[in-house]
Amino acid sequence: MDPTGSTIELSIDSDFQFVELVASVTDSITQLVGFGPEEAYWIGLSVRESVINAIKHGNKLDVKKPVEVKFVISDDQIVIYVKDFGEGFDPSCVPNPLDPVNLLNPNGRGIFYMRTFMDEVDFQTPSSGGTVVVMRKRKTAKTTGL
Amino acid sequence: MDPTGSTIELSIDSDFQFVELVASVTDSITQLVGFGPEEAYWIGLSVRESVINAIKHGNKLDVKKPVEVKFVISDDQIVIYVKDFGEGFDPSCVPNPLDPVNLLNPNGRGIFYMRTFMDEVDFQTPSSGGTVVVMRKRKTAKTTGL
Amino acid sequence: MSLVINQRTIGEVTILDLSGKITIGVGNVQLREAIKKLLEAGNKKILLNLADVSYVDSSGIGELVHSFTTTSNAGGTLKLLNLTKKIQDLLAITKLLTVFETFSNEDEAVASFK
Amino acid sequence: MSLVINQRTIGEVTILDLSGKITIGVGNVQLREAIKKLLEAGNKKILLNLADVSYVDSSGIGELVHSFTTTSNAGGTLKLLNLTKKIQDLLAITKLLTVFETFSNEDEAVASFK
Ligand SMILES: Nc1ncnc2c1ncn2[C@@H]1O[C@H](COP(=O)(O)OP(=O)(O)O)[C@@H](O)[C@H]1O
Ligand SMILES: Nc1ncnc2c1ncn2[C@@H]1O[C@H](COP(=O)(O)OP(=O)(O)O)[C@@H](O)[C@H]1O
Repeated sequence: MDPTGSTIELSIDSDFQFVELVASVTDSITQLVGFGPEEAYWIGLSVRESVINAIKHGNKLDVKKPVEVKFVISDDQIVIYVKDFGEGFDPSCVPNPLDPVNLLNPNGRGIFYMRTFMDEVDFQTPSSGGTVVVMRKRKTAKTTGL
Repeated sequence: MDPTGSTIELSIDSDFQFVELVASVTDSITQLVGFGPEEAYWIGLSVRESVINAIKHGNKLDVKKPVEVKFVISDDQIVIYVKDFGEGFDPSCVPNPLDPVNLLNPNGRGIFYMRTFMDEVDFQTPSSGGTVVVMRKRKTAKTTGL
Repeated sequence: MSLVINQRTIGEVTILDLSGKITIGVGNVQLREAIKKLLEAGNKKILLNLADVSYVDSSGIGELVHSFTTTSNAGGTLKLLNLTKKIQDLLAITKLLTVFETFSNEDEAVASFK
Repeated sequence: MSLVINQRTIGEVTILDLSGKITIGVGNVQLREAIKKLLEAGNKKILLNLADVSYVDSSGIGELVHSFTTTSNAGGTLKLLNLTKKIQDLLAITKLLTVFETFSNEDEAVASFK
């Protein structure tokens, strides 16, 4: 990749029909950066999960609120920002899906998958409101723990 | 398509390696709107031409200047805005590529193709500078004149 | 592309051949409806064939869990056949391989219900 | 994906089998170099086989024009073989079908150089 530090920004309305679009942009970008197909697959899944959360929990399906996705790419890593305009939340209060009491809960695995597949996942609450999920993946990847 | 009036925005750095990305987003969107493959192909080509012009003639390959692409879609049409941060130009001064004297010029066909394949092509010069190409294509398409 | 569900019966076992995606807003309603109808009709031995499921996200995994618990709560049994590598990974990561009985051979899967 | 150029000779005619894309920054340098080398080596009957060209934009059309004029200026002849429908359309729209000699049959194309 050359130049390093390129930025791609994508903004969609809060409608699930656009999740696929963000995923396909993600695929194109991870290919540009040179991630292998396996890593690219899981980065794509993590982006889907975060965008779905932004649409559903953040913007609460209000199509007038956008979801903004920013990709900052370089030779050896990708950093992805997913921003919504919701009320924010406390990630430390999200129940652990591996807890036996949650094992059969149909919900609650999205953030866990993001944390599994990406090297770093942070949740920021900008003063302007909403949530920004920041996910980093380096190319010399740790294994996904499988 | 539901809801109508959805907006998708995409911003890239001025590097030709991202043209393909914009093209693949365009393909996904024209498919969502329901354009046929032939129409979608030529819309994609028009978007490439305008993005290439924005990178080359507008931003003059300065990677620090973004190219901003906005898609406004509805049931029956797509309107695409391609914005650069260059010096602008006078589209009425662009030579006609069909003029015999220009026929063998290796350049100068991009805008002509855009005008051929899209229903409307406008060039705006916002007070903030640069050029915005506005291209509209309706789904009940006129033939491309072929 | 959404989810296509084809239904087959072998002995007492109903096999649902799923084809397509199970993600948010895609496939989950169809799968719920199909399971509900089977249970209402008294078909309580259900095998989900996932061979042609092209994509599953956390919502899709959630739908599999939901199908499982609905069936169990109705006194039935739901098992999984032909997991793709990715589905296997997603189930393993969230410790769901310990919950689901999974098979890679249809005859064995059907026989296991006896 | 970029442009791959394979070179063949039939009699006095050099055929360049182009495969891939001819767009801005992709393929144009290769094509220029290939034509330049042929002309320098005295090969002045050039046939571009476009059958496997997957994408061409206005820059690609410009490259075909450039190849044509460079060859003509060197006293040679450049013709086109197996235009895809899209290339045909792009050439037609800009009145370039009147400039290029085009063929859909290789034998006929080769014979036409005699
Ligand atoms: N962008 C967000 N804005 C507000 N709340 C969120 C956001 N993302 C996640 N959450 C909260 O975190 C919880 C867990 O999210 P997740 O692990 O993705 O599972 P699920 O979406 O299935 O509930 C959600 O139920 C929601 O309460
Ligand atoms: N975004 C732009 N900013 C400045 N000038 C432009 C822009 N787009 C087009 N032009 C001018 O219009 C001319 C014709 O453009 P075009 O028809 O696309 O052909 P080409 O790019 O091959 O020259 C360009 O050479 C350039 O001078």
